[in-house]
Amino acid sequence: MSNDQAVRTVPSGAPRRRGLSQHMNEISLFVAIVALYVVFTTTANGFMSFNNQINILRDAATIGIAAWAATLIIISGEIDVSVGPMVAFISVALAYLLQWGIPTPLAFVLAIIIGAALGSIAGILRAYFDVPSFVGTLGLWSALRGTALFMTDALPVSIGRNDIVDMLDRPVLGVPPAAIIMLILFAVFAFVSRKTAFGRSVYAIGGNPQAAFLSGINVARIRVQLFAIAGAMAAVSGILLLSRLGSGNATAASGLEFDVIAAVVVGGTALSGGRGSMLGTLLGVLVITLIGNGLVLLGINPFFQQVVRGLIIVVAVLANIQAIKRGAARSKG
Amino acid sequence: MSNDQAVRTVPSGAPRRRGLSQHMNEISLFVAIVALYVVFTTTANGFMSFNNQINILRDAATIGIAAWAATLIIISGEIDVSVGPMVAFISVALAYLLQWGIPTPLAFVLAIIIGAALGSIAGILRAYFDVPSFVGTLGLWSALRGTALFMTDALPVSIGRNDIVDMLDRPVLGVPPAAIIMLILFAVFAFVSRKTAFGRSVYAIGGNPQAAFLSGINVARIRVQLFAIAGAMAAVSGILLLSRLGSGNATAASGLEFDVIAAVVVGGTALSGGRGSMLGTLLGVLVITLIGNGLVLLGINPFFQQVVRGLIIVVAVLANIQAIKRGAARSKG
Amino acid sequence: MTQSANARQSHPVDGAIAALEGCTKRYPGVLALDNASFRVAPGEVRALLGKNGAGKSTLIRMLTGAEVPDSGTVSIDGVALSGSGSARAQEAFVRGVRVVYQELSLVPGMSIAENLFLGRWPRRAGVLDYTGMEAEARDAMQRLGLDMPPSDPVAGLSPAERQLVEIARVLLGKPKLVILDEPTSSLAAAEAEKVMAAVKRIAADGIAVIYISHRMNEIRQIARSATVMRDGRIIDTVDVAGADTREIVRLMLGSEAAQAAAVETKARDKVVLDISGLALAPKLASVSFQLRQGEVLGIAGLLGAGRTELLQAIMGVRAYDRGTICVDGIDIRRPGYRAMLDRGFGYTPESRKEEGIVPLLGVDENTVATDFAAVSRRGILSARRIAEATRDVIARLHVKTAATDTPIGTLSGGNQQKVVIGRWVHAGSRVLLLDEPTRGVDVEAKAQIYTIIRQLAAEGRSVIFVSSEIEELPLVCDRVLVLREGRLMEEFTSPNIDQDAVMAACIAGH
Amino acid sequence: QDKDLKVGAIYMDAQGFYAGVRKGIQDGAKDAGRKLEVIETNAQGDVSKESSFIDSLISAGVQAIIVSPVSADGSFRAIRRAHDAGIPVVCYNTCLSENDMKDYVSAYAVGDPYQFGHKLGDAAADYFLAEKKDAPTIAVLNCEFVEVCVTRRKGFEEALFAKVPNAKIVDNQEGATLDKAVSVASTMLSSHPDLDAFFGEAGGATLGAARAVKSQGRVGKTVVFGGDMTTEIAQELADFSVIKAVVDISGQGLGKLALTQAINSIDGKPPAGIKVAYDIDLYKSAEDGKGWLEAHADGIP
Ligand SMILES: Nc1ncnc2c1ncn2[C@@H]1O[C@H](COP(=O)(O)OP(=O)(O)OP(=O)(O)O)[C@@H](O)[C@H]1O
Ligand SMILES: Nc1ncnc2c1ncn2[C@@H]1O[C@H](COP(=O)(O)OP(=O)(O)OP(=O)(O)O)[C@@H](O)[C@H]1O
Ligand SMILES: [Mg+2]
Ligand SMILES: [Mg+2]
Repeated sequence: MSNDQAVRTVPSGAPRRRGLSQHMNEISLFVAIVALYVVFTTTANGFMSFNNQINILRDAATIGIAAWAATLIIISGEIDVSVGPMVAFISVALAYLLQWGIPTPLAFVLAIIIGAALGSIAGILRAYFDVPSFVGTLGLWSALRGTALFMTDALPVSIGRNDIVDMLDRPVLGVPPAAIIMLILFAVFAFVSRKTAFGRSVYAIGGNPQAAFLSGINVARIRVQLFAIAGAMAAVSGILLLSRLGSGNATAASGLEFDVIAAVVVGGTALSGGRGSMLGTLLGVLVITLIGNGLVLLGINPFFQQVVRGLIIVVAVLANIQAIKRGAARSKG
Repeated sequence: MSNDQAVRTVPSGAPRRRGLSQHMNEISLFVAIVALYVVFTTTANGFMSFNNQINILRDAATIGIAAWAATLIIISGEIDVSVGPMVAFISVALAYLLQWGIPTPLAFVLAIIIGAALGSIAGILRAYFDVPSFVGTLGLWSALRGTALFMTDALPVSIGRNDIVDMLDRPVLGVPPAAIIMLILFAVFAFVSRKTAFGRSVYAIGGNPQAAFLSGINVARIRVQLFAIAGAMAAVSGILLLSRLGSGNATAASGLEFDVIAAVVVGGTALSGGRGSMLGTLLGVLVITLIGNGLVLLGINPFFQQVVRGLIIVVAVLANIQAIKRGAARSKG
Repeated sequence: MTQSANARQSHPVDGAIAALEGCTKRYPGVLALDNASFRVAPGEVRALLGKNGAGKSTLIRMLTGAEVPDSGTVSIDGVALSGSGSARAQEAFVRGVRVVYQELSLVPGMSIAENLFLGRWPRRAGVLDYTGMEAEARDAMQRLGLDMPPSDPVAGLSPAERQLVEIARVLLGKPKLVILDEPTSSLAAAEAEKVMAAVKRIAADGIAVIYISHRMNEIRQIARSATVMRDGRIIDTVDVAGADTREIVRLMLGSEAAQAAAVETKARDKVVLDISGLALAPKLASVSFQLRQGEVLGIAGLLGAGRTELLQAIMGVRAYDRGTICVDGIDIRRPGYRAMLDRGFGYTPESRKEEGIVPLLGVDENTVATDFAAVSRRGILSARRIAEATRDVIARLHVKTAATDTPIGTLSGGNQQKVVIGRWVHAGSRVLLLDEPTRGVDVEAKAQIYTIIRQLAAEGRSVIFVSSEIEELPLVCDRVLVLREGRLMEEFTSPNIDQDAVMAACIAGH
Repeated sequence: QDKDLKVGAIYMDAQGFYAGVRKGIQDGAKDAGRKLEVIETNAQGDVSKESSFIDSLISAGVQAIIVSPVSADGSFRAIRRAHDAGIPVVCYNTCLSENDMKDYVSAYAVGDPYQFGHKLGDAAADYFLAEKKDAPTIAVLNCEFVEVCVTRRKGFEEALFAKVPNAKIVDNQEGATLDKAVSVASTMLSSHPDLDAFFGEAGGATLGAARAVKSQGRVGKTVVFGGDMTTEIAQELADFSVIKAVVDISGQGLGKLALTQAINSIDGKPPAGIKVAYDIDLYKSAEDGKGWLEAHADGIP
């Protein structure tokens, strides 16, 4: 049978199937995470230490916060490849704001506004000028990285002593604030995606933009909002990055967009839009982060780590697709 | 009025429109190229020199050869982000083959076979296992760059003296062989895309895969072939890279995939598949290459060049879309 | 007749060009084909009847090799199909099976000629022969009375023209079995006539035809026998001439159908929508009419008359050139789509699949998308309210669905259409613009949709009902206007809506 | 000597070091009383880009090219083309192999990467001896996708093992950018809970290691030795709780030197031995750190 047929049978077909196949996706990811834990606990020194678990959380925050917004964007049928440069740019911009003596909380707010404004450029280009989001965000990717490097000459922008910024990097009862913020934002996004008109509209737009428009959903506005939100989330990541590094760095977060998209896709969200879940992305973020952490602990040659990462992303998506298919087949009877 | 409506009216609408709108796309690119020539000739010293024109051709070859195949892939509704690492990997693999004393022509053939085989992995994953090509080629991207770095420790793999390889870098009547190969391949691809069943099937698959399948087109096989061809073209680029650098380099061609996709998209090929032309891509390659060359000659701050590139890609696509729309509107009356 | 007799001789055995033996096909959760046996002889026009989801299209996909049965055999021209994937489809094609699928299977970006030969482009020395292809294409199209240049892209064609191109496609080459899956569902009466004339010609050449349609009058015109399907099973094959429509419908439904009564109209005065001088080049020259509260206003017209454009212009999804649109007596100038929704308008597009539904989402979300606020509390969606609102719509519009959150893509066309109308009931719209709401919908669902529309009108809503099936206009409309040459030419008022007169008004001057 | 001067400068990648080089080149021109037009590009660590840039610079008609080649073997053809076109090439920081250098390069402003590593290894060894650790464990944060970094590590290891033969390199991972370095260093601290020191091969690695040591609460247990001064590294050194020694080649100084050599080469007076040594500075006390901060108030290294 052709795959086209196969693909087609997944979305259509039996009622109540949606529940199970979504299940299958998340179950298979959960199994993968357990397997990774077992493997790394037995082979990698220090993997299970409290400290390392916290490190994993902290690393997960970098990918996760951006990935929540990216999930919505991908569900809506768009893509955002500008995350990495956006995070770096915001960390630089924020560092300058702080250098200019703007009060820290105000500077944070400004950073988030800047992020949202920059993100909405791509959104406006997509929504009102039909520029594909891949092109718009690719332009941002290049322009933001370039601007950040140009402004700083690739030198870190020091912010000196700043208690509020430092606080953001100081663990609360052992848990780093970045991880807490990530989890709070996860809850917010999971809620928004399932319980608000905005969230459901995103699914509708991804599933059939024309039908969504004719149902009275303000497609253009939601598209702009999605990219503004993505920009704002990148700004939050940028703030946390600044607090972790103690300086604004134009070269930071390089390749983050790949990790973010990989996490979303591994989490079972379809690049073609209309389908996906926050929980899947959470698990996807964990898979990506665990692999990164475990391979470093194992002392694997860093170049070889890239090979392993590439393979694992493909295998994860492959297994996921097969699991969904099998789940669909089983519910046949 | 909603943009969705606007989008929809482009493909639908009055007959005979395609001729003009395709026209509009290529005309607007041509105007852009002329404008770039005028601007750079007047501002950048040495831009019009014969040598520099040859440089532009040579640089165009790096992007172009990969872009021809990428155009077909994007027309078929897929994407390939593995170009850069593929080129670097092949240059390294070829260097090893030559080090092992394999006769040069045989080594070239082997390199092309390796490229095609690696490419077809992504194709098979897409065609038979429903792994989105973005994921499959992202996996290759990571795995190939990692393998190349791992094998070479990021050191160049020298091939010593090799007359055939050197010949590939020696201009023929002032024109570098890379440029000649690029133009020959362009002719081949332009012909294939317009005059063969394979080429038309690619358009059909991109426009309506279900219909293509139902009319007996072997969709799966063509998808595999497309990625194999892309791998082979990357191998050709890899061979030329080796001849230019005199060694296999795992770090080379970084970010080439972005330039290639940008060239194709600037050339008017829709990322959603089904629409695009080789001539458009040729013009897109020229735009991207000219900008790169001109900015260097102007001595613009290298970081700022990135900003300009990002802006120009977006503006080019934006102008293109507007030109097509205007062309459509005009042909309406 | 001699021709078909000759053809019959070349098929010994039992004279069947295509045969299904005990075929079963299961889709996840559905038994789409249940031990079905079916055969069709050369020169025969066989109608295939059944409700939405009865398994007609599935049976077709068996014959064309597009799908492999779970059990049973499919033989074409006496030889069983083997293989799978595109090879199987190719096999069936080589044996002479041609099909117009229910879903449009054209590639919009390619030219008409290329679409006609899709995947089988004529080649000369490996190179596509465009000249020969376009010449042949022009011939094939002329047979259907189409005169667009074959080098035009399909994207520029109207849905109806696309359908005709698909029909032209099956006439190419040497077909032995031509299958038409609802070929006229997007065509107005006059074009449907063209198709039926073509079908008759095909059959006269000794080619077997399988014809699927929900329009009984077409079937009576061209088919001698009809196979009725229900729930994936073949129920019976009846002689069309000998069976009356009620009997056939009873076989399809497994029960008696509710008969749609003709409309009783009463005088109405409040004008909710007043259009005057609306122009939109090149289709609409000057359209003026009034829509009153509680009225169902039918708009008839030929294919391409501009009915869709008219509705789209009113709704603000398409810019118009001139004219005024007054809602409740207020000139609204340039309408915007969402502003029109706010004024209490609702619009269902003519292509349900492309523009009507979000297939992956449930019936519930496809319903409440028009008004999320009504099912929210303090901006948060309430699962209970969504379910209630959906159940409300399901009950009022008799939607057949397993649950409120069943993905709408899995429902039959008729039920999808009811949800698409139902979402405006949920939104409380008082003026509904329905573009071909019964397209591709089975008899039972059609009758239900008529009832629904009448009920909505009785509640004081106003409806504009665009339909290409003239026979249904008298069943729903208080008034019918005929759109021709860019103007509303004639008006018929219930109970004096005469099908033949409406038809004549549509084609006058042609 | 007030002629216009047009040179091409190629920086190897996006590191702050090259901001220093740029300033050095500009100051150098000012010092020489020349009006300078400099055409700059950044090879982004990619030999193929570098090769294409050099061709463009040849076309642009520059009088000399100042370049830090990405790779000894990978860059020589492009440099040969420049040489063949009669344009003197001045290497800085990195260069070609000895033979190619003789043939195609006019001058090489060198802060030898081996010496660079060696000096730091020596300082590290002294530190361990003073702390009476005769078998310290050390983890490396590398930038070994460029060749210099491999050489730096060789120098470091040889100097270290010469004095502290029982020292052990327990891990070596990439961490060239600051954020990557922080994350990788934190993870390394989990797998090697009794790690004694980090060696950061470049600026991002050095600072990243220091940040990780602080955030993992390992101050006083794990120390950092590293390369490349920046404002923040100097501040850390001045603090002296984590970073104990930094080795640095001043970007400004090297840039100035390279320009001087370029002018000399244009004037037909290239240095005899091609190589022109530039001092590698070792900073190994809080005072050294403060001193650097005073000397580089603008933050450009
Ligand atoms: N690809 C598929 N995947 C899953 N279920 C399918 C698929 N195709 C058809 N079905 C289901 O099989 C059943 C029969 O469908 P089929 O399309 O044959 O009906 P039909 O008689 O052609 O209806 P209609 O009149 O609406 O065209 C339906 O319940 C349908 O939902
Ligand atoms: N699927 C579609 N894709 C693009 N455009 C469409 C589609 N469906 C409808 N349209 C638009 O709506 C119009 C409807 O086409 P068609 O000529 O059949 O409609 P019409 O002029 O309103 O005739 P009718 O009276 O039959 O509705 C077309 O002009 C087209 O622009
Ligand atoms: Mg059907
Ligand atoms: Mg219509």
